[in-house]
Amino acid sequence: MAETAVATKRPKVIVCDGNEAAAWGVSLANVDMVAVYPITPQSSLVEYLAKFVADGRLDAEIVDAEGEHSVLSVLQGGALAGARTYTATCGPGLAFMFEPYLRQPGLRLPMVMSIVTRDTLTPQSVWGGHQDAMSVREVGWIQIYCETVQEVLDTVIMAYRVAEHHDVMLPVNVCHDGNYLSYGAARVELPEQADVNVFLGERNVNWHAALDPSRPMGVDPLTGGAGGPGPKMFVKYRKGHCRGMQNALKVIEEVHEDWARLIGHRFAPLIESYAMEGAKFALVTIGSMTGAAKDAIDEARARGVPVGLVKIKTYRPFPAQAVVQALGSMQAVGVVDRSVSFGWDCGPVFQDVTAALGRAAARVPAMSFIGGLAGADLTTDHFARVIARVAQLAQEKTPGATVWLNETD
Amino acid sequence: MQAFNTIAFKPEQCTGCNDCMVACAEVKTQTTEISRSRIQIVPADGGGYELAMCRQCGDPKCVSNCPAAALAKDDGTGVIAWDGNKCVNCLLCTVGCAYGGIVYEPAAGHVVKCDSCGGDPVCVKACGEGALKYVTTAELYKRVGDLEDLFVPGLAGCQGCNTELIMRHTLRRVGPETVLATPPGCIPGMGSVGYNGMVGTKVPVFHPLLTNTASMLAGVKRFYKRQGRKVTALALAGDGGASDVGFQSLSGAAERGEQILFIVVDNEGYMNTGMQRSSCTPYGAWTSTTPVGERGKGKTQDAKNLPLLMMMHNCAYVATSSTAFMEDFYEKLEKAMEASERGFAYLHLYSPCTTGWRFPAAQNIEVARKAVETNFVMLWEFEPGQGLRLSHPIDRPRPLAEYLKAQGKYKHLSPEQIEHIQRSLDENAEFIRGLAAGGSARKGVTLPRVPIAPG
Amino acid sequence: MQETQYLIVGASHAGLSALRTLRMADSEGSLTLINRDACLPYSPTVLPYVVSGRSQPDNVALQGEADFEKLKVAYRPGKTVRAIDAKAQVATLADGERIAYQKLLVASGARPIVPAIPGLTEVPFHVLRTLDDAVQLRVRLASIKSAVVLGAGLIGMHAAENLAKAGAEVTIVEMLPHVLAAYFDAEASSIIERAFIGKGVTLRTGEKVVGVEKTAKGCSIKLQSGGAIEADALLVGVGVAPIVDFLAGSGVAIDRGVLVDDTMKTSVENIWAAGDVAQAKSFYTGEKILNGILPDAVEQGRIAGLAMAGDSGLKPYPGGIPLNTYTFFGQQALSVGVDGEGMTDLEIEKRVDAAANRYLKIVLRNNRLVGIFGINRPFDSGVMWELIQRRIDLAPVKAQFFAQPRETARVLMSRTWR
Amino acid sequence: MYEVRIHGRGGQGAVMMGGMLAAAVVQDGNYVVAVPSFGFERRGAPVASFLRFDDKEIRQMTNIYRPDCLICIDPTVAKSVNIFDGLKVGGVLVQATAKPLAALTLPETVGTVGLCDAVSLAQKIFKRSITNTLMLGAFARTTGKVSMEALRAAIEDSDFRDAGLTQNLEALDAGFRETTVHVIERSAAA
Repeated sequence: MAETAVATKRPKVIVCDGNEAAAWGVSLANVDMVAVYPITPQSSLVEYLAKFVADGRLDAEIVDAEGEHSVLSVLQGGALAGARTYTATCGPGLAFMFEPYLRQPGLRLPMVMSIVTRDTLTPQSVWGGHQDAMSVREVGWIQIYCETVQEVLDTVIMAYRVAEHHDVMLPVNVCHDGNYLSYGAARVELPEQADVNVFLGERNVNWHAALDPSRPMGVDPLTGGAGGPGPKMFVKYRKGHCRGMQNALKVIEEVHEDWARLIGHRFAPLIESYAMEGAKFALVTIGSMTGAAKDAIDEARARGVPVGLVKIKTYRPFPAQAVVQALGSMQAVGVVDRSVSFGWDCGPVFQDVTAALGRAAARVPAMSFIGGLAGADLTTDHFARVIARVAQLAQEKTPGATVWLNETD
Repeated sequence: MQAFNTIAFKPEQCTGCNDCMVACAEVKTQTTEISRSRIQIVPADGGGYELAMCRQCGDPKCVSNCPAAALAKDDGTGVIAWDGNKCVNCLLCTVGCAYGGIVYEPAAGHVVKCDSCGGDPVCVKACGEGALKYVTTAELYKRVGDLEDLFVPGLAGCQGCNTELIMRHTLRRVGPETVLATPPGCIPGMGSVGYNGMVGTKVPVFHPLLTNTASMLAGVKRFYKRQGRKVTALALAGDGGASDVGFQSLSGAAERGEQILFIVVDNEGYMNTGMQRSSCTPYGAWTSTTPVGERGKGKTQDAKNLPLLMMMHNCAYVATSSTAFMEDFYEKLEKAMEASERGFAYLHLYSPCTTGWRFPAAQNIEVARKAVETNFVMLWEFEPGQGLRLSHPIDRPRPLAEYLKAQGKYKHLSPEQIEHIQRSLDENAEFIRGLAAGGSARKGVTLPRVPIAPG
Repeated sequence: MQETQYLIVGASHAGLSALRTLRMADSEGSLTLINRDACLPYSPTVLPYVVSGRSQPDNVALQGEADFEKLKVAYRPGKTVRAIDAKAQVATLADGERIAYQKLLVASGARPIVPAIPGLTEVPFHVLRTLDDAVQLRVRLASIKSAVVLGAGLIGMHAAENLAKAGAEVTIVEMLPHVLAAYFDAEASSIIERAFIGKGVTLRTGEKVVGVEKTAKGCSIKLQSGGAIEADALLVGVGVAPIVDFLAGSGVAIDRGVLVDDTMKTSVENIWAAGDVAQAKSFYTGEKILNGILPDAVEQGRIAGLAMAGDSGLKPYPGGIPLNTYTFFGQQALSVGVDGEGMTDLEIEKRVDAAANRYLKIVLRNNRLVGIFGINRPFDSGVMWELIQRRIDLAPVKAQFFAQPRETARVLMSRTWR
Repeated sequence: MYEVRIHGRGGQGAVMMGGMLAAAVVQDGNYVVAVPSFGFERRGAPVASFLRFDDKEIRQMTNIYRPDCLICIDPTVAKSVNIFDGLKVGGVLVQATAKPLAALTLPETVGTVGLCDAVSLAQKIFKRSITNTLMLGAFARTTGKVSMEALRAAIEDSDFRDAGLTQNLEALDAGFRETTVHVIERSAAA
């Protein structure tokens, strides 16, 4: 409808890094309450938030909590009173936050939290990597991974629509890569506040879990046990949570579509298929590594190599159907992870991709590539090597052991 | 039965000026002979003052003892009235009075007693020190008695547990515009938050984690404040969750001056889950994780003094209370409620556990009282700029043994252990008294700054 | 047949105390209160003052009809119980009416002892236990010229004082060597005796009456030591005995009174006893004693009420402590506890100022108060009673306590149970 | 796509310079990606910052290993790290130095050199050796890849205030003005 009108708007353009972009997203999303505790590489994000509040740009209650555990606890309290909330953390901070973190989705409390991804200890490290976010992938939060600075800003806003959607009511982690996206700056178009207001609409509070004296209730009584109504009730909550996660797949698509229509920025909602037309084999990537991978694909394609790429944007819920559809007929797939699935000796995204293909009875030879740990770079050269190895796999159909991309850098 | 006003006396505030007695004598005898006053302030040896006067008892023995029906408790005012036309001067009423409140006055030729001056006692008005007050426990109970009990009937506490008393009284007073946090422990265990869809309160209530009560309440309060709604953020937490894993969030919220009314019910351990030790468990106490055996002789460390730690956060209000002294608790609760609109208010309420401390259920208040009267726990309050004040000083403590012997958890103590406890008790008492001395001089321990929540 | 949950026999202090307590503990259970007097309940203690005219007979009721209505009690004045069938739980009244009860309190009190003195029953004499007794004596008072009072207990002493004030020539005859021997030692009694002698009363202590004869004027009382006293009125006040005859055959164990345990329960299920009729534990010796004093009747009634209602607030009876207050000719005598006769390790502080009629005796045992006695030396008898009962350690304040018992006790009270 | 690597020492503002240059490039209508190197940026330690720009969207968020241009805002950092690593053949060096070209040891890959005595100029303008805005001018002069108008706008948009802003604008101009550009002719074989 308003496509043309959008096209004529002259967007306000700034150059900023991903941390600032996230703060801009928070500011535009009319967040009521933020709680902050600094941790590398997230620190500048909360500094931006504090500055935005100090400058009056962001009209939010800001709480300088004494640690991440309290950061999320304060926001849980705020959300139970009806607030739209935000915070960001990573690595050790996320680990410290884990106790209230586990609780947020079970309470069906919508919120958005950025994970400025960081490799987990130990070895002691302060640099980026997906190990932190991947370690919490199974606890019931929605997880979305960004590729670009612009996508960080836009996704933070879109995530509120997803989180607060009636059919979802779950918290969302918007993940952006520590170092490369946290500090990497790029040209960013700022959406108009009025457009964002139209897009987000009224805050949608979960009144089934609320602490309001005008409608008193006991929130989260002890539930379960053997006998009585407990087991049934517990299953009901768990199934509801699962249903919310699955509903999110459709909602995320709708929200991205709406965003494109209203704001004019179009991002792939679940997965992005790149150069998949005519591709005989494919790479799977996640996060900021994707840019270099796309350049490497272009270069290979120019040489006539039939390779395509699938980027995972929404990782939880896992878009299994879309993945199978994109990759089910490939001759080989190489999945590049920025983290490790201990015990499987491969990357976690690789696990999910192969599980989805396996469940769909699609027999696609696949190999796991792990790179970019602890701030290491994943360049076009690395992806050229991946493409070559997957091309070989497409020929020989005999997957090799996991390849550690930075092993010989 | 109705509750009524009586005249309450705070010995620690009495200077022995006799103004009350002079005022009474003037009104009742038209003389200034303080010996004829119906309020008698008695100087105690070693300093301080005590009181003898009619308490206008609820079930007065003086009335029951009167053979001539000359004494009667007025249904409307609660005052025990003496009828000179019926009195036969037999003095049996004086036998019934344990307070020296009805005595034979030779000059009058009959017994005399306080009549509360028709509801406006001159002695109270004459007292310039705040030692006499005409609002007392009875008045508080009367006022609070009309308030709605915000817990449902039938909370599942152990027999004789004081915590239910605390919960009901506190919530009645704090009122329905409250969000209540009860972290895992005895209080939710009694069913306040409930089980499988049931709930035990009439105000919004939740289990925070054991670790984050203060933080979650901070979020609740901040948002309501932002919306311009006056909602009390109230915590009823156990000592374990507050002093151990929850201490970080408690300390952080106190430092930030979050506007929370945080009440710790201290039963000296994790009594809900099988009586494990907490850092508030006292030295020598048996718990299921400091058991008594061939080698083990109970806890080997002293208790963490949580209220003192909170005082050092310079909270808007910090006080200790005991279930054996409910009037004191009410006064502090009022102050804490008021302070929680300015900053962090902390109440530490000592509450013996019949089950975990091993004493008969009927003994609970008695054990609580002994704790105070032996100085094992001390009742005080702190306000920034005012310092620490003892609200119920015990100058002549009862022997510690009376307290220890009342509880099975100390049954095994060796003389050396008792000596250790006595020494710790003495050191603590001296320390607190030192703080109080500094406080009353409006200097010393007062801290420079009151944290106020932003906005 | 009337059925009642609680049946209280006797409407004096013990019965009324039980009644109020029961209502506090059980607001609904049906209650029946039987009074042998055909009037509202009154206290025997007030009778001397009815005699003296200080109290009007129609103004001494301890409870009125309105109170009974409020307490939801069926009040049955002028009824006496003839028998108790403990098995069937039925009380039979003198008029044959039967009342089925679930729980019974025997608070039937005591009646005056009439000593076995030859000729006594042949002459008119006064006793003072009922309001009728008091009114009769009151009516005669002005016309009595001379009187003999048998017994120098409280009843006798009050009667003697009233008679003396009315202008009669009064002689008190007492077997024991001094008056009020149950409460005071000889030294204290002598102060009281002096006051009576000063008012013209003749005291014949250590004396026994061996016979009574009717004379034209009234009667002649023969004394063991020889001689006789002529008087136109005779008052017998040698003591009282529990009224237990109606319990014959009920199975309730009786010694001098009805034997009760620390909850005032008798030997029979669902029957309690309190007040002058009960024989309960002594605070000092643990033996079962008759402690016929008003405050103890109130306390026993309260305990019985709680026990009957099954109230968990019941605390066992601590044991009876003798005490009394006595005013005579405008002077005051107080007696709380015992003077330690037969006890060891006593510490006694005694201060007597005979000229000023002042007397004080404090008895301590192992630094605990055992008894305190004073004449014209005021102290708070209620506070002292508590000190005894609570066994408060007086060691730290002993010197002050001896010097200023009232003030020191008040400080202790204020600190200990304020 | 044009790739620039900035070398300096912690505290000199190499990262900030990357940000300002990125803003200016965008102002000129181009796309940009700027990535700093990550580490513990203590004062005085060698640091690098990476910047690539193009007239179309840039996708690679990586460090730069084969730069088209090196900006070295510190005269001595080349002694600590091999700043020339990966420089494309015929690449550009914009160097803060008081030395003449002849006194510099340059690898064969260097094609164009812009020299600016930024430290001396900074001492005059700031009384301190802050060289980043000076070197922005030097970069503009040497490469012509960014307009001075865009750089001025970027500096005005940054956090500089009052006197600081004036000084930095002055430094930008001085850097542009006082830079000498040398094109080194080499045999194709080199």
